[in-house]
Amino acid sequence: MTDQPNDDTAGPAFDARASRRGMLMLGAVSASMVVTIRPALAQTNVSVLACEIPVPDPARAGSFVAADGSLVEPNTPGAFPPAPRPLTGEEVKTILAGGPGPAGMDPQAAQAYTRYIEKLQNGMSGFTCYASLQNPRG
Amino acid sequence: MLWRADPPRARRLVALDGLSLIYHRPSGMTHVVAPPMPEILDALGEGPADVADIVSRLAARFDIADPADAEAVVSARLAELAERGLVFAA
Amino acid sequence: MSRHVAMLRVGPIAFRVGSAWKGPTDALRRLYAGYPVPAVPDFTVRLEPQKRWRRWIAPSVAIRGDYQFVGAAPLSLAHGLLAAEMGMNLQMALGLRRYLLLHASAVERDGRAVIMTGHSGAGKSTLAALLSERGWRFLGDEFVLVDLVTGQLRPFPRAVSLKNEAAAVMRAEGAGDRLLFSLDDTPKGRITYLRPDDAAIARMDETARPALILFPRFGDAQAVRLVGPAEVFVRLTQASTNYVTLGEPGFDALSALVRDLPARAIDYPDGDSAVALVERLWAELAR
Amino acid sequence: MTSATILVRALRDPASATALDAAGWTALLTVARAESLIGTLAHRLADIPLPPAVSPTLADARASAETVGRQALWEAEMARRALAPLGVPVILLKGTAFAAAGLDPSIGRSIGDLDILVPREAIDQVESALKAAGWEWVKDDAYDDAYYRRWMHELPPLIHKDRDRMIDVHHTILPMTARQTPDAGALVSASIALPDGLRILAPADMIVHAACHLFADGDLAGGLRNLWDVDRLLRQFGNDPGFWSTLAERAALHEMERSVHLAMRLSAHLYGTPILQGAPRLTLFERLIVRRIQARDGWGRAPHPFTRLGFYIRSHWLRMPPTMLARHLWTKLRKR
Repeated sequence: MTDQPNDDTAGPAFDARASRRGMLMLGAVSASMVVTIRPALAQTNVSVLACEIPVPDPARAGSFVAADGSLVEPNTPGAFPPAPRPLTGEEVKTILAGGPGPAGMDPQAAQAYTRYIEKLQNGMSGFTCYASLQNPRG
Repeated sequence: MLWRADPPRARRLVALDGLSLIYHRPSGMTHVVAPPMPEILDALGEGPADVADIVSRLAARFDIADPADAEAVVSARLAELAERGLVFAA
Repeated sequence: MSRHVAMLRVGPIAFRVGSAWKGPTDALRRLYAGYPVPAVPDFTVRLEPQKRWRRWIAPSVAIRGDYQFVGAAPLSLAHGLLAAEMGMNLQMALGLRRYLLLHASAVERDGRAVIMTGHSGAGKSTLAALLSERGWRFLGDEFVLVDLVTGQLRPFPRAVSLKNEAAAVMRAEGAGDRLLFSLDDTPKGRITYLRPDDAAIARMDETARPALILFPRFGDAQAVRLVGPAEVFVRLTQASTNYVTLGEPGFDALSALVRDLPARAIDYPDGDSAVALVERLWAELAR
Repeated sequence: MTSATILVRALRDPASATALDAAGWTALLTVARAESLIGTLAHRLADIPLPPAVSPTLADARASAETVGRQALWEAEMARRALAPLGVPVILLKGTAFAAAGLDPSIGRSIGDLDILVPREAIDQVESALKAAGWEWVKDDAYDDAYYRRWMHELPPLIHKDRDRMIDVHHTILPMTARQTPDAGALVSASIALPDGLRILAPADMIVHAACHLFADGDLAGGLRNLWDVDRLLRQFGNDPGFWSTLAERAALHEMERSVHLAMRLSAHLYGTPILQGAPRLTLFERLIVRRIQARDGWGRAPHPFTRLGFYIRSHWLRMPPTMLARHLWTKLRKR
């Protein structure tokens, strides 16, 4: 089968199997004899939704973002106003990789927003998106 | 090092065409395994054992295909099972 | 409270969809006219402006509800029906516990069903719609629900979402009067919604016994390959959004399904050959 | 916007739910899901007659909670196996602790990440042992880890590479930036061992911890569930000899008297927790909090993100000195 979602998991290790005569094949040291089933959400329509990260989290709406990514009182000197729109996963990935921020966005502000995103904790909006960038799953 | 496994009642096993599906109740996880995994888990059903003991328990029931490497290979298999929580250090 | 509400039951699952705009719920009511209207829903979907003031200006529809995806991007109001459909899918994918849910399509004949699953774009929706025009009962094109106790399939006959040129195929089949809405430039391209035929809707509470599993793939020369049971098992776990969550009952249902049913992967270049292949395999293999 | 009162009423008095109509049930189930209390509700309502459209949903919620509990305990067991060789005390917190010890709040409860508390001096060892066992940083490279280590009360979250489950490793129960400084050493030394070697906080500390969560982020999110934990724990331990005076002592020790006091009054108001005779008369400030906590409409929507009311509550709370009323209550409790 070449069209399967799980080709990488069902490797040649599975050719080794106990014969009916009571011979036990132990496999090679480096082979893998276990495939563990993982949750598979990516198969649904969830996958067509490009994820987005609001900066800041709606629970802290209005806060400014300091250069180090921390959230500060509105109008704090040197800090940046909230991002005009949520950043997409793709944009964050680009900035994290040293690339440019979205067109029209102050590069320093983009940097601050990215620093904020890096500090996201679970439960805050956008965390799932960020975590999935960090731990891409097939 | 002594290895231990949950008792057999902690697992549901369905044999499918040379492979086995294992549902592990304590973790709620499903594993698809090839031999000698079910056999090693069975062998540990007799109680905790070190690698040499496990190999001799297996040898008592099966002809081992490559007996010279058996301990090294069984160690590798145990490490895989331990990673999934199917066996653990006693 | 949401200003506009549509309630509908599809097979065993009841939905309440609330919307800040009239369009999406009106479209739902038309697409699902004649479906049972439940009193208490299993799931709630909310279509809301991303920001409050954006109800009016360049409205963007955020998909929320009992279960929601934190980072989900909003859709434009022109795609409001898609948002409603996605909202319902999301509830099923993230919230359903009563049945083993397979991301698959299914059709039935003589009380027995064929389950078809594969990647998006493999053609499982179109194939199910096509078969339902040629003597099969349509059970669903998106989700197959396996009863955890009996192993029977519960129909879930939602509207079929046909991508791009699949709508023309169904029009050629004579189903043109049930092609109710077309949305252009969605994230999945052009989507046309096909209302299931009357029999599929009228018999939505009639279960079917699974008899054959197919992994169809559109595009290549006609071919049939055997798929081994362990592989079928792994592939179906990956096609299920709730297999892991269900725990042991899910394991029992899925391992029984895989142990008992023949499975084949099929490649097909066009609709006619796909239908012929399904008929042939059905005659040879179905249990 | 106070549909959550329907949930509070059903939790407090399950029989009251029999009077609900279809719209009432719809709102109840929706709000319970939104507040992560659907599993708890499903258990509370297990013995009353339910409409046919409702009972499958509640049965699902019970099954779901069971799965969640099993997974949480498995994560705890995985952490135990990874950390056992270190010989340091590992204390389960929150939902996993309740489940592991079979405490009343665990019935039907949703459980998120695994939270553990370890002695601060062991934190580096714990971190490397977890990494060796397959946990990895959720955010690897670019992330500012010094910030976390210096200012937070926990390691940055780790996620297991195969199981996709997160663990939060705490060395105390409030951020280092908080005004109060709970006595982390005392939390550890008073902790109680479970049969498998993992530990849980002593009952009074557990309540202090639940209470400090109410205001931890200043946003009262999840307040109904938090207070349900408090209610169940107080009911479960309230008859133990010396419990109330121990609770007063521990709250003082951890500088959490005000939070514990407030949590108890709110829980008594909402859930009828038997702490003192009669329902407490709430202050204006407390009534504001109760309103805020129950703000959820029949579609599951919370009021819009943090509005002025939220800021007001938070700043008021930060400024407020311990009141005479609080002292009075504590004095009475100590005598119980």
